[in-house]
Amino acid sequence: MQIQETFTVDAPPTAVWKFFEDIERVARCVPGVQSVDVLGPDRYKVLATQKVGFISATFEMATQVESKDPLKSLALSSVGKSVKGAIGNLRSKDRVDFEATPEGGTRVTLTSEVAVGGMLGALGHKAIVSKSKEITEKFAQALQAEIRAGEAGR
Amino acid sequence: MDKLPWLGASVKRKEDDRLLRGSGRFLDDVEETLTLHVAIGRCPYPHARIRSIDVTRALGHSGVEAVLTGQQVVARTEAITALRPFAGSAPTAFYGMAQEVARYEGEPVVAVAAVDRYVAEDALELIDIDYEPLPHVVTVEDALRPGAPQLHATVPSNVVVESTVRAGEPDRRLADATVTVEGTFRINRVSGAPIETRGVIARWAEDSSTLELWASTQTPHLLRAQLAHCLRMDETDVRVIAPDVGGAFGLKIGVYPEDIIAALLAIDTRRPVKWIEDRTEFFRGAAHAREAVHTLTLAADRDGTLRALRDRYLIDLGAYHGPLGPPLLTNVMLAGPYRLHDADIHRRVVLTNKVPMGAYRGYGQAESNYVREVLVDRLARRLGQDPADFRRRNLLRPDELPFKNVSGVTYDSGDYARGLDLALSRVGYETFRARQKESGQQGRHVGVGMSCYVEFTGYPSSAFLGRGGARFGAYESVTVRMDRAGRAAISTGVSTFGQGTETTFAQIAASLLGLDPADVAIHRGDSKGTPYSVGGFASRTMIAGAGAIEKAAGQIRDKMLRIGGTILGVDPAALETTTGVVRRRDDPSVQVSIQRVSEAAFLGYPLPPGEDPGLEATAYFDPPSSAFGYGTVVVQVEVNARSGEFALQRYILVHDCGTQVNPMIVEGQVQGAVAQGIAAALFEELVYDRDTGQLVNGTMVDYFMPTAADLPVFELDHLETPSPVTPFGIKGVGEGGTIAAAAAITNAVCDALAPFGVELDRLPVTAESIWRALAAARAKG
Amino acid sequence: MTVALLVNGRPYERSVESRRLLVDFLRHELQLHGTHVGCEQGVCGACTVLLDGEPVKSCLMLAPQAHGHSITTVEGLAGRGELHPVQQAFRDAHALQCGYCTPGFLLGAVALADRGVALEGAALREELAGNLCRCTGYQNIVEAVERYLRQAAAGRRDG
Amino acid sequence: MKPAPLEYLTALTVEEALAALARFDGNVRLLAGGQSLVPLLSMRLLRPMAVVDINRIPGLDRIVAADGVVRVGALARYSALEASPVIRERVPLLAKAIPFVGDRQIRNRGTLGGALCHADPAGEMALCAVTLGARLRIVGHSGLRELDAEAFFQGPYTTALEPNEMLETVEFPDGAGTEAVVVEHARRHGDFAVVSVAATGLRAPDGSWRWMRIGLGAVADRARYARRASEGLAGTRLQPADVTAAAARCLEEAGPTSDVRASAEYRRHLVPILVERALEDLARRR
Repeated sequence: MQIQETFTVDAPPTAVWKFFEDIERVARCVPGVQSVDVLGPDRYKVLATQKVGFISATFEMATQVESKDPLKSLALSSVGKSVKGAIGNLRSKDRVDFEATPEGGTRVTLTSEVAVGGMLGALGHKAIVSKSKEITEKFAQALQAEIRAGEAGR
Repeated sequence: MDKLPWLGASVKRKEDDRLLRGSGRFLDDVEETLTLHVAIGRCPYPHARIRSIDVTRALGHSGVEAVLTGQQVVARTEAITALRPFAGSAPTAFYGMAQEVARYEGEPVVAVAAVDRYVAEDALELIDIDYEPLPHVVTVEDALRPGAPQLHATVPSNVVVESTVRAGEPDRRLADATVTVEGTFRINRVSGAPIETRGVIARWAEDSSTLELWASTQTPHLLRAQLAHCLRMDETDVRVIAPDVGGAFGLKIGVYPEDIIAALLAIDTRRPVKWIEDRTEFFRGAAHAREAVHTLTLAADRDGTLRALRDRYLIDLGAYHGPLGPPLLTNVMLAGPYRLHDADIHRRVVLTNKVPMGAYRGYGQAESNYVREVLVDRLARRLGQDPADFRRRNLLRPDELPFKNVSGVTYDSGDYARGLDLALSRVGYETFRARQKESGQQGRHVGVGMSCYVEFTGYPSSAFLGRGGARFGAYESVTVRMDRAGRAAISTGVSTFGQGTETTFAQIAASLLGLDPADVAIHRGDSKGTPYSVGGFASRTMIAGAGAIEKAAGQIRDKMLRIGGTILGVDPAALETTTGVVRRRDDPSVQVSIQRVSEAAFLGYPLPPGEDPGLEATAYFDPPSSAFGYGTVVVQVEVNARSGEFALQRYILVHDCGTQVNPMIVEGQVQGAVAQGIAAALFEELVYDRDTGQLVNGTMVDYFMPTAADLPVFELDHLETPSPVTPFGIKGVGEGGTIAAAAAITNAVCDALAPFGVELDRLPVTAESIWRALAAARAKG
Repeated sequence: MTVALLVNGRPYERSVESRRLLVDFLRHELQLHGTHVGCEQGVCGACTVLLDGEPVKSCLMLAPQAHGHSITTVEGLAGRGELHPVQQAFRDAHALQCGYCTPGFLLGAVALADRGVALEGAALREELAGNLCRCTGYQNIVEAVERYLRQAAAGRRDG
Repeated sequence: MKPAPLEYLTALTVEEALAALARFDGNVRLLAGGQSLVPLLSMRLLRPMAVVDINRIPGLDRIVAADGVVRVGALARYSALEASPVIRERVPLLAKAIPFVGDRQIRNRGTLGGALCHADPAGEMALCAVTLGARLRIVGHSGLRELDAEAFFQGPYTTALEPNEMLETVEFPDGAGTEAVVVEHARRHGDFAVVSVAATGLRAPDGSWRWMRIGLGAVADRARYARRASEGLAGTRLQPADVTAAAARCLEEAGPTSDVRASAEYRRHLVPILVERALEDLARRR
């Protein structure tokens, strides 16, 4: 299922793009993230725990930058399996699009497509549908806060 | 030959006593000491490359004896062969385990053998598998799209096989016909879903260095042949035993990957190895069925004479060619019971990243009946004719049979119109049509729908199958042996999975030997000690089995008459066997017990000169041609035109399966098949998410098998037109009930909503699908 | 941990792993194979046994939960002697084919008779909706249970 | 699949249960009926370190009518509620809803408390609790607290219960003399609802309805009390116009999602139809 969140930041695209180049900081905005390790250029290992109702699972994901179009868009893809809690695996494609706004800020559109497989996918389907929306919303809010903090600090 | 005493008798079943007491012996009830239990790790993705498997932690887990990976399986075994491949099918190497690439969610990737299933599953979680998900396709349309991911290098553009069957001049007929209708129909992917899942126990017999395999199977001998081939063993060194089987419905035919896995683990560990399929594995491993997309065209003249048929259809095969293969009878039975000489049937079998497809009660006949009978109703409506009248005009008359249909098979006998009229009279069709207009006012719409079918039962001959490349014959075989107590024992390779063969076989043998069925024991399902057998499927067992028993028991009866003649000093020609004795036909007081005769055979005295001792015969019977049952289903529904909700008010089936060996068992088979027909028509569907490629409802909670509260009372009636081409005029009956349900219900709903011009063209029929069809009809205006 | 319970009137005491499902305990610890596993997801009812006289799904209970309770399985109906009236009713009505779901239905019907309810038709079908059958289409099962409940009710009246 | 290893504890008192809950830093589950819990253990979706069997705690399954309310213990089995004259007369909505839950076997073991804590958005018990405005008494180390049903349910399978708390009693208003109806569309008998509507009200002597409470199930991330629709019917005689207005208001409260049982659009289409069906059923009652 595909979910989209949009928010604007009153920092110019150049600043926002600079933030997004630091994938580690981006990954830290993922709700429930515990650790982010660099595996190689544009490849990361992200450990994140998600709680859906009573089901909880800790996913170890290999995240990869699929495409970078400076100041315009960034695409990531992740594949992972649960290492603790409910058995399941996760695939997600996340795309971030940037657009300068007339007031000099940047409109950021986050599009993510999450597929949860294995037992968790089969049975957690009902709960996951509403949960993914919440995860993406929180991810967007965390990004927004992180960018603004970065801006203020500059 | 006077009428056989036990033929047509509703004898209570021999199988019942042990099953009712709970002392039936199903696969998981077979327990041996030192047995290891297998848990199988399965690919969670619809399509993925397996980059690495690390089993070290699992091997170290206490209680784990062995771990098996795809690399070992592929190295040590052959790919699974297909029992009934379509001619010209491209190979899809289906091994016991995926090695580099897994092609459907659920494909085995690793297996653990441990002291018990709980420990084996704990160990599975310690195995790290690095998957690289690959692009997938879960619809036939996506699989055929240019640039679609190719599942097998050996199968260009994902089309395993393509075929065309033509008869007459379809193109000219279609062009000349005054009325043509066309429809595209989507048939749902379903599962036979017996209450007992699959299971296997493999044991390496050290003493005889042979492999013993207990399996929940309908075809012990075919499984034995296929498994031996996969394991690169001679068939002589493999024995398959089918204990009681908890339902099968076509899904437990042939060898499965798990049989190969269990066998390898047993050979490696030198201990019995048991795998019991749990229900989530079942929905991702046991054969799925029926999914197809048909674009059908029918043409008729102004007066309602059916002229031609053209069908373009795609079968969704799943990721591999399974142990049996896709349904073949869709092609063969598409024309149904109608007088049609011109047809063009084009079929493509397409690969998708889903569980491989196999047979399910009807093997293509429910699919072809659905598309034809729904379009026949639309054609009749287009011509302004009553659907019943249109059918009466086009149904083959008894005098036109035997009739060779457009696909080349010959219907033997039957009175198709009488079946239709009988069913319509039960629903009070004439008066119904009148009342229907008046009751349509308050938003409640009542409709009657019908569907006529001819059913292909049994195979026409081993030659027919052999010419088609089948890896099994059409015959069946039995060994009949008397014992000193004067009782008989039948040894058959046909296992017991609910169809009542133990009882019906005993009835036929008893009738021929002059015994009571209670005096006929049945040894079944064990490839050791039974003659080569094909097994229980395709509504063939009764036909072929009865023929084999007739020959074997006949030989024994004749020998008993000769021995009786010697003991009584009477010409054997004047004797008969009946009620446990051999006696003079014209003077019953001159008699000798069958027990005494049997004892003579085993003492070797007194015997006619030159007669060998013993009273035993083995016989094979190859049916000369298949028999065609037929019938009509008439359904009455009431539909709420606002919500789409509907009630199945009446379900009437009139069928003809020729001579009935045991009417009680026949009725049970028909009721069970009707229930599965309604289940696939209204409730069940295996749903794959197109984006993620995953099976969305792979549990019993979300796969809606109907309960007793979901099904109506079925009103059954039958005609009995013996077949001229089978032993005792028997026709198969196991599958008939499933064939016409979907079309009859669809036609009834469309009839109820005729004022709105509603057309339904996908299964299952649900309240939501009716609501959407109503909205579509309104949009069309 | 140890589990002490009555099964078909006989006392048993076994040590059992706390995670073991009750149905596995009955089948593989006590070798009572008449209770069957169809789904382990609480839907098919093939694992139905009587717990203190009431039908429950033994795949939905952990073995330790049965401590101190009395369980009836299909093996407790007839033992080695004559068939129980409910078994005879199923035999007479051809209410079983493969027999895998039959023990679950038999015990459900016995509990109904013990509650003294002579249900029939739609009400009975709802009461039996916790047991799936794939072979019979339910019609003969409903008839068999109807006949058995009428017999049981009559038996109570005369007894 | 088989459950992962776990410890099995038996609590004989509420205090013992709470003590056990505190021991495994939240990674522990209470085992009452187990009809939802055990399949989740078998499929290893839930992997608690321990389960605490509370079935042997005496007095937790009582059904008591007193001072204007009916108190039902969290361990009350569905079958007991189904057979209870107190429930039939004083909480008729519950009596009407229970036959929709699972099947006889499940109702013999499943408990009211277990259903409410499981908090399935399509669950009939949660629907009744919200529709009736039940109060839930929760016990924890820091003593007792009470919550309205609407505050108790917070999302799909998510409630206000803290890891070391336990639901003890559910208090329903005494509904003696009220009328009640539950209408549900499901794909199969005993299945989770595609859409479910609960309605209950008290008729005044003059035939008008003093109050009416409508609840909607399976059309949001939790059971929903349709406040505006309910309040709009107070004092009316459930005339067709009143019924249609209430149905439209209920639709405003619904925010269904799509799943294998039905699409969101079809659920939205069904809401007013089932609300009208429920209210027409009550209107016909004399």
